[in-house]
Amino acid sequence: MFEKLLSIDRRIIFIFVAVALILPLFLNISQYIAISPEVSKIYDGLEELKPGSKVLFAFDYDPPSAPELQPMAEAVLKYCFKNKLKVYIIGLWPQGPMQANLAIEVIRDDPQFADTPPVYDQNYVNLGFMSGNELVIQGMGSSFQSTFPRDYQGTPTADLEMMNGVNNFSNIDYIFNLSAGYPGTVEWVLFAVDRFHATLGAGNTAVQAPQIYPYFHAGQLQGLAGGLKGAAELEKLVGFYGKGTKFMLSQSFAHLTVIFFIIIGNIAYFATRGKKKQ
Amino acid sequence: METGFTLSNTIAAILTIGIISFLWKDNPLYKLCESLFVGVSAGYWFVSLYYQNLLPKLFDTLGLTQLFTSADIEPGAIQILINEGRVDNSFLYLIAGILGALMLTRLIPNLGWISRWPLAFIVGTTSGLYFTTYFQSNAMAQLRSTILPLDSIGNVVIVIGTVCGLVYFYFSKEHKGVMGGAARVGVWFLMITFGASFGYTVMSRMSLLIGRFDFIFSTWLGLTG
Amino acid sequence: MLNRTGGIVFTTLAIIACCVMSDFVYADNSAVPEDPSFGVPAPPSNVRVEDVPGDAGGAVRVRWNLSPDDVDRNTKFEGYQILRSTQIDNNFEIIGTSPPGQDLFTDNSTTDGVEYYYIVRADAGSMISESPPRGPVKSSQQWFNIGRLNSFIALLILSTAIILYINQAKRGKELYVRKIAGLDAVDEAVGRATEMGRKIFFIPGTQDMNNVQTIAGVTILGRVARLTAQYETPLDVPVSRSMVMVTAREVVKEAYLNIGRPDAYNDDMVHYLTDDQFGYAAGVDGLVVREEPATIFYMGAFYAESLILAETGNSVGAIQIAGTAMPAQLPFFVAACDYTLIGEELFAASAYLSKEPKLLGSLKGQDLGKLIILVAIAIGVILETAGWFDFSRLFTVQ
Amino acid sequence: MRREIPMILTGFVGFVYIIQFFVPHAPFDIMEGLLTDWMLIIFAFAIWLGALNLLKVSLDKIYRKGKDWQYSIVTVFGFLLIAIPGFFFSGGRRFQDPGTAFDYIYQNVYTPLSATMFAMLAFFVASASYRAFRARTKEATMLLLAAFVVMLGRVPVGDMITQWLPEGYRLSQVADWIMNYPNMAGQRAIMIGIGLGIVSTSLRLILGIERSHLGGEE
Repeated sequence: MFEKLLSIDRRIIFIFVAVALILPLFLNISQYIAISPEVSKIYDGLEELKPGSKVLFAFDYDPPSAPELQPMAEAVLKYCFKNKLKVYIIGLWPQGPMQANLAIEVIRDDPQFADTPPVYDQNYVNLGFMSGNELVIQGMGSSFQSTFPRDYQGTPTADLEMMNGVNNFSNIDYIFNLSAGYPGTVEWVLFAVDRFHATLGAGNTAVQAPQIYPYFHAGQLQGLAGGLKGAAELEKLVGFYGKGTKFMLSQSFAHLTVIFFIIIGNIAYFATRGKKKQ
Repeated sequence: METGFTLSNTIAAILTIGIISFLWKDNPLYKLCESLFVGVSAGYWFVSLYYQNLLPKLFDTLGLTQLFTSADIEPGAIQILINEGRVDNSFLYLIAGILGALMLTRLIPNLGWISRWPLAFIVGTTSGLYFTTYFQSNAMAQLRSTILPLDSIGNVVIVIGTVCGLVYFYFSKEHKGVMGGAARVGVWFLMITFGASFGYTVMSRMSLLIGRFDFIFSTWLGLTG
Repeated sequence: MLNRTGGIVFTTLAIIACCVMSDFVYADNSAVPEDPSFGVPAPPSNVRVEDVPGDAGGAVRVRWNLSPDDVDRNTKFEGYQILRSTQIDNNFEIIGTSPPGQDLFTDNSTTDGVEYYYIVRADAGSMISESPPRGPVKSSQQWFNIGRLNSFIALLILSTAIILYINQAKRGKELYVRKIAGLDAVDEAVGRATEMGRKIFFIPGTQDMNNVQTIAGVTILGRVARLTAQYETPLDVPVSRSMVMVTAREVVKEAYLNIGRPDAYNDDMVHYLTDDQFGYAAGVDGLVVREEPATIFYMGAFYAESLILAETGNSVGAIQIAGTAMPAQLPFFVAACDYTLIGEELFAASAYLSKEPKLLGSLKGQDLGKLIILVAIAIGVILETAGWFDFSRLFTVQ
Repeated sequence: MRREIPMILTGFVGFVYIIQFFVPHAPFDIMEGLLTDWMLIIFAFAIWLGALNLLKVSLDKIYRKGKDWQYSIVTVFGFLLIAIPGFFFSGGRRFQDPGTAFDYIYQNVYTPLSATMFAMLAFFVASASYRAFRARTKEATMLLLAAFVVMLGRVPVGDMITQWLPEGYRLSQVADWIMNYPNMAGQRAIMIGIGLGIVSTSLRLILGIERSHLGGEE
């Protein structure tokens, strides 16, 4: 029996994984989500901001990474709109600003924001994508206007009400970067933080997060949320539950399935190894 | 994003299912999706590279586009020469254009070897770039952050792990005695690193799949909230 | 002998480099008075202006001692404004601001050769106070980026060592190289495919020729192609970049020529699929399940597609040998392949497989580099633990 | 001749690039941007070779009626499906704007294919862990344990089953510790090794010691 287990058809594993992921989407079980210090730091940083403070969002990801990062974007944007913070959106990835628009659409449809839907050039502006990777950040260090001459819709940046008096990082109170790779959080740390002394919090894909931890520990990064768990924690902190929390149950099931198979595999392995020795 | 059985959602859903069906076994639907994917993605990059690199970086810089259209583009090298009578630096891009065109000599049977020139250019630039930047970011910067006071268990672990790991990569001595011991410890550290990164990645990958399933069951079929 | 001298020279030079640099990296902060009045803020004092050293021009650095009113308790204090003019007495304009606690501003908008004057203003909302104008200062281009002196010295030592060892090797000195399991298995893997009468797949990564890992991968392809030419094993190289296709064809053709089998070579052995990461993965997956190769090599730079490829290869029972210097992808290859070249081993592979003395010499040079780094870690850790000297500062990169 | 000129060119460009790293003065100040742009231009030319090769191989197969030739029609169709609208019917250089034909195909054909292929990793991660994470040797056991702790520590369940442990020793915290210390040490050793390997490989390429990528004399 154990020999069979050792050479189990991998399709059986696939079926288990699929079921483990799909089933929880239909379930409504709440689970306890522990808040890690690096995520609560982001919340602390945002809490310190007074109404009217300016928050720069850098959307550096594309649709494939959206399942992890979109819930973070929505949670933090909701927090900003609720607390009357001004939101400035840019993207170093071509599809970043589009993801931002998707997030804002979701917020507009949210009944909690029915009375105060975010208004363009009053609550937020979207300056769009600019090519040049870290050079864009460096350019923003001297002037936002010359780096982003026009916004996402093609309006000259100088004509935007919200850009009044906003010219470089010293006018921005907090930067929140959503990053799935290069260019991303590393570049924001090296340029915006190290050179221009901005305050930076970041949401990262779980794959990228381990490489970002050192910057958090060195104090260059104010806070860090990693992967879907980070998204769920953010949602819990800001009090707007979304897909991060919803998907977390699938996530737990998936991990348990993988671990279950590793244990089975090892039991089978040791059981058959004993046999051969005799 | 629109929800429900729209044409675009249905196309997207069929393609999603087609790719996933490969997990069961190779089948005609997967073959169809795969062939389509190879073709569409090759076309995607073919178009993108033209508009994102060739057009703005070569034709606009030289001023060729401006000769044919009245589009709102900064003057290129040709316009500067005509209007201001000055030879601008951007004429240097002609070299890139020539090198690029030489790449296409591959298509001519007996001249194919000329394409080694642009290739040599790329390899030269790459080696020059990597020589300095990787030394700084990988060797120097990592060395700098490994020089730590041994005042916590964490720091001791980092220093020992890095040192032993480096010993593992030592090529010109047999791994025996002290070296052998250190290299062995180095391998342990490498294994922990691989295990931890793998474990961490499981999370990310699962999230992606959850996202796809959510598309099928919420966005397309509208079954969950 | 060479090792030791190299280490000493390196350390000495590095210390000198550091002393030069530390001169302008650190600035002193003035003391904070006991009881600030928080009315009109006191102006910043001791304003200094200088051309940014070791840059491409176009920048002036302004530094000052903090205003005594710039303390945490003073919530009215908003920061500093930096004003610039080309005349000492008028036309000053605000060119930038710095937050409280910050004593440095770099003006990146100067024209080289023009004389500028600067004023730093303490800003407490409605109340301000100014420092006297400072200058003139001109920005200019420099001939050496002094901040990179440490890298320059270290690279010089490393390159010299590599070249010396290569020359030594050329003169016929025997060089030992430790076993690399993955590479010892190459022969066996090719042999197995021959016996089974199945194909060998070689994937030179998914990045273009502007990645040194791809170049290393293509070089290894050359060695593998010699074996397939010898054993007459069919070879299939699907690639993701046009430039890699061109290069790989050259390399494989040359290998077949060298073995004396030009007839067995044809261009279609190396073919392009798509530049797209996942499009390529989908295409290769299809090829693998349909052709069922006996052996698959993955040598080069990979991203997330690494596991898609390696798991599919595994499902058809192929022997898989991988090598990459992408730290994030190594775990997947380790988990799904039979042998994996880890990081630096990929770059050592062409030397190891060819056993060419010139290449082996450079491996020895790399090892010297490692030795210097190990010594530097040892010295640094001792100095840091005892608290004598911040040794890590020598290796600051800019 | 056929090898010498490329070798000299590689060496020359390599040296220029290294010099510009240390010398900020003109003319080296513009070199980095210039060389990078040139490289992108050459790549943009080179993709023609790849695209033509793909079409040639596919058309060959259709013509010869090779195995599964019908699918080659799909490949050619897919290529034209996006290339023709991209070049001719999507507003020129604004081809990626929302609402163009190019964008429609990108959003509804390319994106789901790409995202699903990416998401398939979840399944492969599971099957690879099942096979690879066996405590065969001491080394394999360490890999297994680290993966185990991190996987459990990253989801709420991990903290649930270790709530009885003192603060600082719960699974999520142990996972963080592993990520930040032993994992960091291993990463560093790998990175330093790669750094040196790249320096030496680049040097060999610039000096023309490694030149097999240029092919032979013919």
